[in-house]
Amino acid sequence: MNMESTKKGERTDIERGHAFHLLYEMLRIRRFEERCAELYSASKIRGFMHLYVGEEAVAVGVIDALKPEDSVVATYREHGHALIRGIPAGAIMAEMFGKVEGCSRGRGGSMHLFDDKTHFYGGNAIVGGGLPVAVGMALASKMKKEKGVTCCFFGEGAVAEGEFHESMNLAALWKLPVIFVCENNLYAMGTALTLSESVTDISKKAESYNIISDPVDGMDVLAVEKAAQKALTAVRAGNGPYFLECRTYRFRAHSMFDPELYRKKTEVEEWKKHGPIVRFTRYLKENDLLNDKDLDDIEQKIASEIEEAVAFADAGRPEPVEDLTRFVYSEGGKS
Amino acid sequence: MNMESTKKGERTDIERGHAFHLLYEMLRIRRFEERCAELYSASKIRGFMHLYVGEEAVAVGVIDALKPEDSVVATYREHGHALIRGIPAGAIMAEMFGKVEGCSRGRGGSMHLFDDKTHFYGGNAIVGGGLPVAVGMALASKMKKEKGVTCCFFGEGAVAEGEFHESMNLAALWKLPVIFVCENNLYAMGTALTLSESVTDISKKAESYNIISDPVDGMDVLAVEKAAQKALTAVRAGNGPYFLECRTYRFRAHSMFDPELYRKKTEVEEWKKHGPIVRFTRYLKENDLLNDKDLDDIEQKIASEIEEAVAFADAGRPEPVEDLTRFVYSEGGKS
Amino acid sequence: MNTQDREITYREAVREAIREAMQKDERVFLMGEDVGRYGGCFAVSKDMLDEFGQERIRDTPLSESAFVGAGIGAALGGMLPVVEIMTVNFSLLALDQIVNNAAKYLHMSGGLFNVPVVIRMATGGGKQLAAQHSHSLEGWYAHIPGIKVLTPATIEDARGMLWTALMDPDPVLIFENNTLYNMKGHLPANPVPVDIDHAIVRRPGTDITVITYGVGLFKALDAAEKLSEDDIETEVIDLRTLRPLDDETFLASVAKTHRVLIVDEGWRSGGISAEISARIMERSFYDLDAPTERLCGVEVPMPYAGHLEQAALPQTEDIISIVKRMVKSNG
Amino acid sequence: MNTQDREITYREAVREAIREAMQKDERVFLMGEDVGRYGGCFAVSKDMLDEFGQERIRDTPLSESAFVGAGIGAALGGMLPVVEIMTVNFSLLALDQIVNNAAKYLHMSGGLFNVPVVIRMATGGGKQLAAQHSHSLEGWYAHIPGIKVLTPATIEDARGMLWTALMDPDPVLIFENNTLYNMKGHLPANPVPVDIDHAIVRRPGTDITVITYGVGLFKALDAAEKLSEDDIETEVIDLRTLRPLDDETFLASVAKTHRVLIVDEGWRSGGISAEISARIMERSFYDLDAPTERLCGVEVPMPYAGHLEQAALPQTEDIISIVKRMVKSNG
Ligand SMILES: Cc1ncc(C[n+]2csc(CCOP(=O)(O)OP(=O)(O)O)c2C)c(N)n1
Ligand SMILES: Cc1ncc(C[n+]2csc(CCOP(=O)(O)OP(=O)(O)O)c2C)c(N)n1
Ligand SMILES: [Mg+2]
Ligand SMILES: [Mg+2]
Repeated sequence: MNMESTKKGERTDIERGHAFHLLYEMLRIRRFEERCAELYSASKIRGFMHLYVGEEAVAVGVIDALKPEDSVVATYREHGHALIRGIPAGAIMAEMFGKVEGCSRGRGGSMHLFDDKTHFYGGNAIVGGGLPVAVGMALASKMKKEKGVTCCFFGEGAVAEGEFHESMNLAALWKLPVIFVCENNLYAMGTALTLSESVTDISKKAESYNIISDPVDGMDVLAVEKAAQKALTAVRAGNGPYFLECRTYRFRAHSMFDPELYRKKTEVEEWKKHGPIVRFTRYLKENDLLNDKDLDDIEQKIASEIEEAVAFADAGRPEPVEDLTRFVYSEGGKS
Repeated sequence: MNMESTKKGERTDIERGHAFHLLYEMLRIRRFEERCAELYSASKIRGFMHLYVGEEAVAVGVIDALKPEDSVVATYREHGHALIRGIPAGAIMAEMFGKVEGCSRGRGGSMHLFDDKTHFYGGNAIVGGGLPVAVGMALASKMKKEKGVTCCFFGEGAVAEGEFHESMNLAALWKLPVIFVCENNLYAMGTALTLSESVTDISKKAESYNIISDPVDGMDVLAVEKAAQKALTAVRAGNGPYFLECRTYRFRAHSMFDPELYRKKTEVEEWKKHGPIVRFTRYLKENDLLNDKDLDDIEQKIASEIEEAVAFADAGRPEPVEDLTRFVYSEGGKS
Repeated sequence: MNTQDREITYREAVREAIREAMQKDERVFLMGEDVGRYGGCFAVSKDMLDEFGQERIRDTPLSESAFVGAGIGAALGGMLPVVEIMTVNFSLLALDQIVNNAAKYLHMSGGLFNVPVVIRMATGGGKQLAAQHSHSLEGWYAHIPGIKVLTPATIEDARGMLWTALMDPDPVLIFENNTLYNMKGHLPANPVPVDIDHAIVRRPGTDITVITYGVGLFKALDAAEKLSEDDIETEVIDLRTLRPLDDETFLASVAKTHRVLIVDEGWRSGGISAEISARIMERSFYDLDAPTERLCGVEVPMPYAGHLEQAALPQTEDIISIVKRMVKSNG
Repeated sequence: MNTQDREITYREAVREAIREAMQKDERVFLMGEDVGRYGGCFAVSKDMLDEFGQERIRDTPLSESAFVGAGIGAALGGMLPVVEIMTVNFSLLALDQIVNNAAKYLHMSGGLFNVPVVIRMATGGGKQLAAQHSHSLEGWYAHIPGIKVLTPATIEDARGMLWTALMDPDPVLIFENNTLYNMKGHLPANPVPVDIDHAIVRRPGTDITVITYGVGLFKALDAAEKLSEDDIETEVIDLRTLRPLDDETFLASVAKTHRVLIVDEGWRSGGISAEISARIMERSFYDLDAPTERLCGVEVPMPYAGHLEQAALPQTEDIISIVKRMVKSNG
């Protein structure tokens, strides 16, 4: 089931509660990040910060299909993934505020959100750097005969890195339970896909490793969810890795420093019209699954969650400077 | 024209002189390396030494199709390539003896043969390490509007390296005049292709970069030559890179230290029956292009070239120890 | 090119240097991630794509190893490439090419093939970019024979070193500290190529020598200014080039001041400061009135939190207090 | 496991260590290029494929970055991987994974995720393998906080350090000098895990301290033996672990002998010897009767020719002559 295949008014079998949930989660990311942008301007958040605005359907669709025993490896553009996977908004916000209450104690910041409870193995700030690690985590699952699947997110820019190639081959060769999710938003910073790949049909790459691949409309949360479920079923069945290319678009600048000289405003505007949230909202309304009041309720709930998160972060404490050299090596305990 | 397509006694249009030349060059490599093996046992040659025995048709077929303005980037298994490209046998032997008269002054040894006159940019001992450099040399040719093509040799083991992937993409993206010659001898040291690649049809890899590719029987010197000519014509026409997979086999150990535990003697024996030299010799004889006397003449000529080379190397002098720190930085002269 | 004294930023100085080189010599081109359409991740190459076209301002895919290697190959092929690696942090992906190819071709070929490539990259912490994005590895690179390592600190050096580097027949790495791009400073009329063979005394002094480079220079000069109020005269040496290291300049200073503090932002153990200290030990031991000290980056992956990051980096105040302690000590 | 004193080779010691670890703990596995069918490029893992099967003796493709990263991931996932990189020369291809991931996860995650991976590799020159295959970079690696760097020199350490490393919660790199594999030596009965936190005095002496590690140890011991004939008593310290460095052991020795020579095969500038010299400068300056000296690898890419290679490496004779000169000098 996806949005493309159902027309206005047509009967849809999406469950109302689930639809709400998906919309809610996408909006939660969106509002959270809009708040982050303000807080960045207010100098509460510093360093590099990469917003996911426009791409929410990907994280929501994929991560919703994961089970608790699965693991996630993400990039520096991972606020959304962290939120959806279940890291409390307060812990994420506190992290960006550089507070001890942050999910990485304020040591990581926006690009390095970590959480053990939800098996969230971090934002990785080196493009392509997470792929080999994800392969290794999948290898551990396989060797330990555990059920978990490792879900590895990365941008289309990472496809040019040697580590992409090595990781795809290794995962396929060893038939590892890993799902590679390529968030193809058409740009790597200011470099358009056509300038980075001789073959721009990314999902084709998977063939040369004998990995099953699906390109999916990354602006359609239902399509993403469906594709992710299909992929995960295959991976869980022991068929080895799966490659999911989610075609999407980033509505905002690459980071907070990007003057966006490399693309036209009109291009961005055009994409925004088909944004994952407007589109899904319209779809739900047209199918009488959502009304304005519902939306208000959702927005309000989200707003208060975010304000609580900000308050939590604000109230947090900076780590004492005396602790500077902690976490270089483990404290006590052997492995 | 290749050996497959002509049967015993069938008329062949291969020119006798050229046929002689090809056989001569293959035999030259073979005898030279057999001598090297002896000299290694005699401790005249030290370090790592990788013999090309069994694979001669590849270097001969490809390099014969090159022009003087073209450049060659090779691997540590490059005695053959260096010889055929025109580095004097004496200079190569002296190099392996560690003498100043060596083509790299004895600084490089077996794995690092270099020559400016023939644009031989060395053996490279890091698997995959030559590919980016070859891409850059091709870029220089293109930017300078020069005609030269860069010819880059590497083994199938290198295909798993990230640098392979990055280089293929870059060359294709920028339509560079480079020909990638993969010497697929089925093993990377002791690792069989099936253990290193999820897709063992190497030439398929080229597709995902939009590079034209040809698998060719690397034991058939005529087929290699023909494929190389076709490839070079395409590259010279400005159509961007070309990928040539030459399917071959290494008859001897990976290096002088390899006990060859990873493959059966019978497998090697089977391949030897179809060796490039026995096969081409048989073919020429069957087509009345060669008789035993010719062969004797060739062997004799080669033998004396090699003995001269050994004598030259033996008579060479070791570099004075006072010169140890030379060639870390250029002496005098700006670029 | 410019006939007047001017105030410009470090960023502009680097940009002018690249532009001038490209105008002067056809063989020069710039290649790297986002150098073109984006204008360079630190806006160094802004507008250059329009001026020089996409052949010479060459956007690359995210393939550090391949495009650095391609720079090496292009240099072998007769070009004079300026390869930009966005930041030192990503250079690790290209390290094999730098160490095994760039630094080795000349030697492996017995002197036949030199590699006139210039590789520029931003370096350093200080911007809350956290552990993977805040390395100061220039001192680490200085361990590798066959390459040269430059660390322009001043506007003039940023402006003048590139040409010298390009004219050098061997591979040169230029490290630009990322906190300097916005720094304004004075550029004399008609800038000339800068000597890269010598360190330079940026401030003469008699009581102690502070040896540093890059962003450390400004902290040291600042500290020297303040120490001067307490009648402590600090000699400040800017190394400029970390490999090959110009011993003579700093050893001469040691002979004069008899006390040395070395300041660098890289991790302490095995950093460039250790090398300098060891050389002073070996060649100026009897000149010393007190043991040479080091003020370096604290040995921790860089924390994101601003106060921790600042605590991990050498600060002007640290220099002041160490110098005060050191000049009091008796030899 | 073995209840008798034995003569075995370094290679066998490493093999036994791996075997024992694999037998003791299911989480341990070996992964790397040619560790299985080929038996390891230095024959360390010969026959282990038969014993443990291909899941646990895992041949990898030539993909250094991916399989080192996979080792890190597997460690995060609860395994105890022993990743073999054939030689240090190829580790440059995996450096991003080592520096940006292995060394940083614990910190970036604020202490949540430690990475108990062990990465073994051969290191060193001396076998005429030329410029790209003769690096001694263990001292260089020691610059990186977050990893530990071990350099077992003796049979006992080769036998005992692996288990200690595996039980360490953090990433440990083990460098095995390629010229040691054939060395024979004595292994006491019932080998025990080896302390990796401390350097060790391998030979007591009173006149001078030679600090070294790895293959340098044997050259130093050799030299000490010969020097003893001239009544010069050399204390020889084996560092064993280059990061974290155990200062106390060598500083105590300095306090006793007042003279120090540091010997390592890595390039001189910015090597581990510089760090040791700097620490002695800082903490034992007033104990010294003469400046600390360094005997290191000559700063040249390694030449193939045997006589040049030997000239580029520290030799026993060099140690002897430097020590003789040093003990004669007056403080
Ligand atoms: C190895 C490496 N090179 C360069 C960078 C700088 N950089 C950060 S994000 C980015 C673009 C990545 O694009 P993509 O993979 O498409 O992900 P997106 O940002 O679009 O989500 C670049 C070049 C980096 N972090 N790591
Ligand atoms: C990056 C790197 N990893 C490992 C090695 C060790 N090594 C040398 S040759 C070789 C096998 C390469 O196989 P292939 O590319 O197929 O070439 P072949 O030797 O078969 O010609 C290996 C693993 C190396 N030299 N470089
Ligand atoms: Mg992208
Ligand atoms: Mg092979």
